[in-house]
Amino acid sequence: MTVKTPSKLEKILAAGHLAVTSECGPPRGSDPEAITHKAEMIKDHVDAINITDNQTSMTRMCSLAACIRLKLMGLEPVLQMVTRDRNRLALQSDILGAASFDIHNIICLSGDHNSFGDCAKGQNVHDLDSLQLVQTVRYMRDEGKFLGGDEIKRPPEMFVGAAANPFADPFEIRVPRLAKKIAAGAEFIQTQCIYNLDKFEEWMKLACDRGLTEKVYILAGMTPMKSAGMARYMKNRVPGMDVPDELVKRLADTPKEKQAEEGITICVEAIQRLKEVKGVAGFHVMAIEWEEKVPEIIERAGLYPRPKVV
Amino acid sequence: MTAVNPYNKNLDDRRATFIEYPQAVPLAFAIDPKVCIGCGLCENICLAKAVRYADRIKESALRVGAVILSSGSEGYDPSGLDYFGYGRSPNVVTSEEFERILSASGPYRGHVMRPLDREEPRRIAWIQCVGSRDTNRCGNGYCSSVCCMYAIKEAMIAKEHIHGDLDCTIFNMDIRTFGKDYEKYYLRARDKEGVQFVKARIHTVDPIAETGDLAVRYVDESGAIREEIFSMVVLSVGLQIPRASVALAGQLGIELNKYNFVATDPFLPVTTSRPGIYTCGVFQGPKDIPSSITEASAAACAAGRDLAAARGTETRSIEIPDEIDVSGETPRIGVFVCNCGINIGGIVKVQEVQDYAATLPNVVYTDQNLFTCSQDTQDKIKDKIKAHRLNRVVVAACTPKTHEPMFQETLQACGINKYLFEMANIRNQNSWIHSNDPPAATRKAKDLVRAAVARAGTLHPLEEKKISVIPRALVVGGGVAGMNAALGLANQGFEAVLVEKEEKLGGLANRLTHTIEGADVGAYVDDLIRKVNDHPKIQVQTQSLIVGFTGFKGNFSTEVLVGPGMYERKIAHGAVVLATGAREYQPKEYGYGEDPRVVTQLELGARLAEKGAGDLNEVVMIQCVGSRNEENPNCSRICCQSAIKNALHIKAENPDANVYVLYRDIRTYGLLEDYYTEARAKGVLFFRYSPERPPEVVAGEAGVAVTFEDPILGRRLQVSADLLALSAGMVAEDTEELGSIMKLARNAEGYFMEAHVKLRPVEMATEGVFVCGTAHSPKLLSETIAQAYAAASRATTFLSQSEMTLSAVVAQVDADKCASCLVCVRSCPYGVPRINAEGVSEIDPALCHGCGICAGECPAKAIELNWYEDDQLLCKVEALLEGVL
Amino acid sequence: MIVADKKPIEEIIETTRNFKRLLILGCNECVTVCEAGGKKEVGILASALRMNALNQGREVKIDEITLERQCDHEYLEEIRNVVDQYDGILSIACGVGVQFTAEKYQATPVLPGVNTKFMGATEKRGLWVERCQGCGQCILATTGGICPVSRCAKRLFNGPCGGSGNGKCEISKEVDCAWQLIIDRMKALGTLEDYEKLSPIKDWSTDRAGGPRKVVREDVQL
Amino acid sequence: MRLNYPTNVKIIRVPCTGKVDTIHILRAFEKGADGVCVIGCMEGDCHYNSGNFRARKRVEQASHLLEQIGIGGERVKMFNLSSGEGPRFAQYAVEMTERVTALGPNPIKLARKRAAA
Repeated sequence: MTVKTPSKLEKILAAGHLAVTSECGPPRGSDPEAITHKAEMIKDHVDAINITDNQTSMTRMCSLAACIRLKLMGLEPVLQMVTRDRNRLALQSDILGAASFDIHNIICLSGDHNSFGDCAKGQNVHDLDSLQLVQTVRYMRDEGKFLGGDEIKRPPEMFVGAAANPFADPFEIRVPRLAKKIAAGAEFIQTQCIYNLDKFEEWMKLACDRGLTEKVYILAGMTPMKSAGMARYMKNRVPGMDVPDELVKRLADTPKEKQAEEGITICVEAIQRLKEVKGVAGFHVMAIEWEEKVPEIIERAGLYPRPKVV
Repeated sequence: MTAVNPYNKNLDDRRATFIEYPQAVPLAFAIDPKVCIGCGLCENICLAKAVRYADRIKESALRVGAVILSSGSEGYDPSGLDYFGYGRSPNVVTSEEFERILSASGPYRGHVMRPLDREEPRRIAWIQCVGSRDTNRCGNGYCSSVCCMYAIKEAMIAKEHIHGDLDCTIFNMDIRTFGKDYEKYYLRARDKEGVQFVKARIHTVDPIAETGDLAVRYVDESGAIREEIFSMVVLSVGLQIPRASVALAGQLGIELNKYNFVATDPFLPVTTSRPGIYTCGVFQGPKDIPSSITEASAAACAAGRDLAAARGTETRSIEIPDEIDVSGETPRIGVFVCNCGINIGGIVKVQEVQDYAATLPNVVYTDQNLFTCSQDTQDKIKDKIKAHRLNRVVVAACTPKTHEPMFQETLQACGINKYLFEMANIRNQNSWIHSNDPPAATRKAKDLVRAAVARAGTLHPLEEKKISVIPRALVVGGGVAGMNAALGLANQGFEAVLVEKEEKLGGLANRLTHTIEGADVGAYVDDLIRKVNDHPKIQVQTQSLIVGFTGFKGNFSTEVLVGPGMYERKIAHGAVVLATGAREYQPKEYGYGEDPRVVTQLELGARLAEKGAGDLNEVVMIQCVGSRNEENPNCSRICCQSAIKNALHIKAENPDANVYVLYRDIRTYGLLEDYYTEARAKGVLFFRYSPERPPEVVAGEAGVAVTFEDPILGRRLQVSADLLALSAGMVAEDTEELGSIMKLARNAEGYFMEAHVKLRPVEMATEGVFVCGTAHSPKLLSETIAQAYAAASRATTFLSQSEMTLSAVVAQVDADKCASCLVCVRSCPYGVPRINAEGVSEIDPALCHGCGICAGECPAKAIELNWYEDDQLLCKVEALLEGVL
Repeated sequence: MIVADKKPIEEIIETTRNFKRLLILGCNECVTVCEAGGKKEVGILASALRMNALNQGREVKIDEITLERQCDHEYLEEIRNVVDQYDGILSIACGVGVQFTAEKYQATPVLPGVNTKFMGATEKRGLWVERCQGCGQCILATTGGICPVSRCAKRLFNGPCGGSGNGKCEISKEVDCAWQLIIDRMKALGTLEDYEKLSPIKDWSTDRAGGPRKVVREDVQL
Repeated sequence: MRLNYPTNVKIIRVPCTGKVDTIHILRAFEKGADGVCVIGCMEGDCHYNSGNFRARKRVEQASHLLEQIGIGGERVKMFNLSSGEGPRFAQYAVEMTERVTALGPNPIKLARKRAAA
């Protein structure tokens, strides 16, 4: 795959390295420290950092502003953008804003439903859906035009990603849906947290068989478990999450004070196993409010030091 | 001329020209020849020329195909038993006399007074078994079956009628409340109303001259002699066959038994010794009203079989005049207020109510009657309807449940649509319950009349539809009841489909060996099965389960799964006979199931048939196991005779064996009493126990040790029994599912509930559904057979109608208002409404059950239930609340 | 049909408290079918409001009329002769009926007695479900006859989102995932391969985005 | 079965409680009734299957409305009994009368009186 944007992430992937990304959630306030502090902790161990967009529908500092903070620190942000809160006009306008700061990565999502968050009475916009947003960014970049057809002066140069959940229902469309995202223009994929490795491998195989891994970089999503309680919660409460019983048991059988450490170990073991899986182009390590552990995981998984690209 | 009034048991007088009693049919005057002086004045004075003074008894000949003897009984005359004081004090009365004293149309107009001084009694004693269960003094060895219940009833009513306190004591040997739900009534009398029950043998009743009171000397259960003073004594006299009936039987050449009841076979309970002659009621044997009514239908069934070929050949139909079209006329309401003897008139100021009615809107005529339901009042109402051109009629009387149809016929006879009628229930809902506050009762009567008049004004004529009837019955249950019902129907020419859940027909009777009379049950059942199987009009479906039931009276459809292949069959039929039966209670008491020497009476019966009684030396029987307790408050009726039957069997085979029967009351009613007497004569030992101190049973190696109290000796006895037989009661077969599929009411104990205990004992509330046998309540084989015939008879009456008139009380849709919302379709419990080709709801009047649920639910208010239209209900609400705001 | 739900009686009492003469106007169409605004509800509401007023010592005149439809001039004409007898009208028709009545009778306040919810169907009695949002450009042909606009919580045209689990929507286990239904239906119809066709960006101008809408049919107009 | 219950209880006959409409109940209160009881068959034993369940729902609806408008939801109640249970009917009639007596007159009556005064 040829490099189409100035994105560092794209370059690393194109060079055949296993890429490592992580993410930071912006604060529920305007203190820039909240972002810069988290970024400091992980910046040497990852290639790019996602900034979430009002995740779980809770009002936070906007993703774009937080990405600018990273940019100002000289880091590589991935702008997460959901279709929940903005219509096509606002989305395009924000993309231009990001481009003006030379933010070169975007990941397009539909976003959690408003009913989960602090604005449950607000409208869910969904003027576009996530695939249509992928199409839109690619259109703006590749054609240099707005959806309305007018030309863009200095079009955005963005490496366009999408999310994928190898475990989500319905089963029949897990791979077709990936194909659909690629068809819409997705160039990289960050997956949902993977715990059921067998099932993930099966999905990857299907994707490989269809030749999809030739068209898109797949970054496997990894989230370390802090405790058996968290494992149970993820298993039972978080939609689209597949946590095998053995994993819950393994944590539950571990003394409470050692469960966190065991969670890290499980995560490291998983990365080590998936590194060998055909089509896995990298890892997206989401240590939710546990960013300080990201360096350890990456080091123990043998993904450190990070390659340098120009 | 004045004569004593025999109808009121000579307690008052009447004229020599008289009407025997107000509800008499025909309601016409008669002349009492015994006191008539022969003046002939009556003939000359009668303006209508209705008196034929020279009329004499005439003989006429009737050609008939069958005869039913139902000449009934008379009360035993206790005059011969002088130690009861009857004849020596007017305050000793028979129960028949006391009935008249209680009656509103009786000598004292329902005020309870003693004959001597017309004082209200403070204490009344009932003495049971006068002229019954007494071979020594009167020769009537049988139990009259009805006296315990009527004595309790009389005590209860007396307590209600008397303004102050009244003590009621019933002296008895046993309390025999063996009928369906009778035990509950007894318990209510004893525990709630404070009627006292004393086990005693009466020594003498002596009048106390100064007070008119009576000293009752009796021997109590412990053998002690006691004396108590009562203001009145009622002798509960038994039933006895009158001499005239005996003579009649002689003329007809039918056999009577030693007590002059008609001799019948246990398996042919209504058949006399002479073919074509049947009997029912007390002439057949002592029995109460429900059993008499049932047996009457049974006799009709038996006679109907002989007459089947002639069915319908001599029927005449009643001519109903064409209906007068009153639509568009202003309501002209006639209000007829009933005194109901003193039932209403004794509490409510009827004249005031009548005057008030006259002031109400649209009322053009008012009247009052002593008994509005009497035949002459009907004629009077008819005259008034015509004379005053009434187009709506209100009767303020009793409950429409019993009397509405009769008054509606009266309207119809005048060409007035029967739905232009309304009743105000100023008796059951007023005078009876508010007798303690007459002014309030009068006010309420006015309110009720106002509401009735208001509704009458809103009524309009309704048309009744006619539907055809499928002349086939479904009989559910193939025991003795079901088979007899099927035969009863088939022999009268109607098809019957007999559905049995087991593989074999026969039901509970398969476990019986012989009746107490010695008749062979096995042979009878085999014969019955053969007859049923061979009958061309009976289809038998064994191993069958009812899974679906739809349709309506005369047109049912039942879905049956027929085993073993479980294929589905749909049966179209016009009527249902329920004969699902009962089984023997499986005791949890007295170590049953833990020790093989503890058995039930049925098991004992089987054992005796198989092994005899030669090896049994000590046998104990415990009565009322699984009956007359909290779980099953009722008496199981048959267990006393079962015990005695088996005890006699043991004694016959092994006279030296000791048989102990531990009982609470021995309930060998009717002719069964003879077997009780025989058992005692043969040395069977009877000991009464109280439910508070039941026998104790410990099964040991030597025998089953049974410890119990001897009330005469007053100490505990212990018997080491070879066998302990538990007289386990009857339990209705599990019909919960059937009941819910067919939507049939069952009582708390799971027996089907007949429509009316006395008036409709074999009919269910659902039209076209009948019940018989132990599905109705525990009963003997002979009673089961009689009831099966009765159900067949009622079903035949139902099926023999070529068409049936449907009630006009059905739901009606106003197509203009209908929003086609489907709410009625979805809410109807019978799935009747449908959206028709015009796109609006339509309700088939033949299928509609008239519940009005759809009308209550319809969001467009497009459905009205005829005769209960919203306006017709709301006008009552408004009339009742008139002047409140 | 248009599905509505009864407003709480307290709210109605509050909005109608100043009227001495009130007409409660029912509608015999959709709101009757969904049991919110038919003649029966008119009766219940009228009785309750009368009692409420009486209880507060107020004499009010509350009358009941149910029209065949409140969304047609001709039916609304039926109350023309009586309208001026009232200080206000409480219409328990849908929002359309309320407005149409108000437009017709400018001088009389017309208040809503129900909350108009959606266009839907009766799943069973007492349960009404949304099926259409009137987006103006029906795409049911491409989605197996199941509408992602009205049935997907996020109105996704290329669903499902990652929140779909066990056939249910992320917002509630009670809500079916529309895209699961679409996929099941496509499978049943043998058209699952069409799933991979990208649904183009929706033209919402036929929806509310285009402002108040109207349908003009010149062929039936004179 | 000659039982006793207060004279202020008056009966309106319906074929099934399923026929009783919420409007009927409300109208009674509107006209000044102090209490209304709807008396149906035992639950599960409705002669018409489900009429008494429908009635229960309507009684609940009426009760809720009456509570909301200050008349008092306690004034309306559904009772179930079987046809043979005269004594229970009398007991319910007494119970309802006692309940309503404790609640006092229909507030509309009082309001009327105040207005007249």
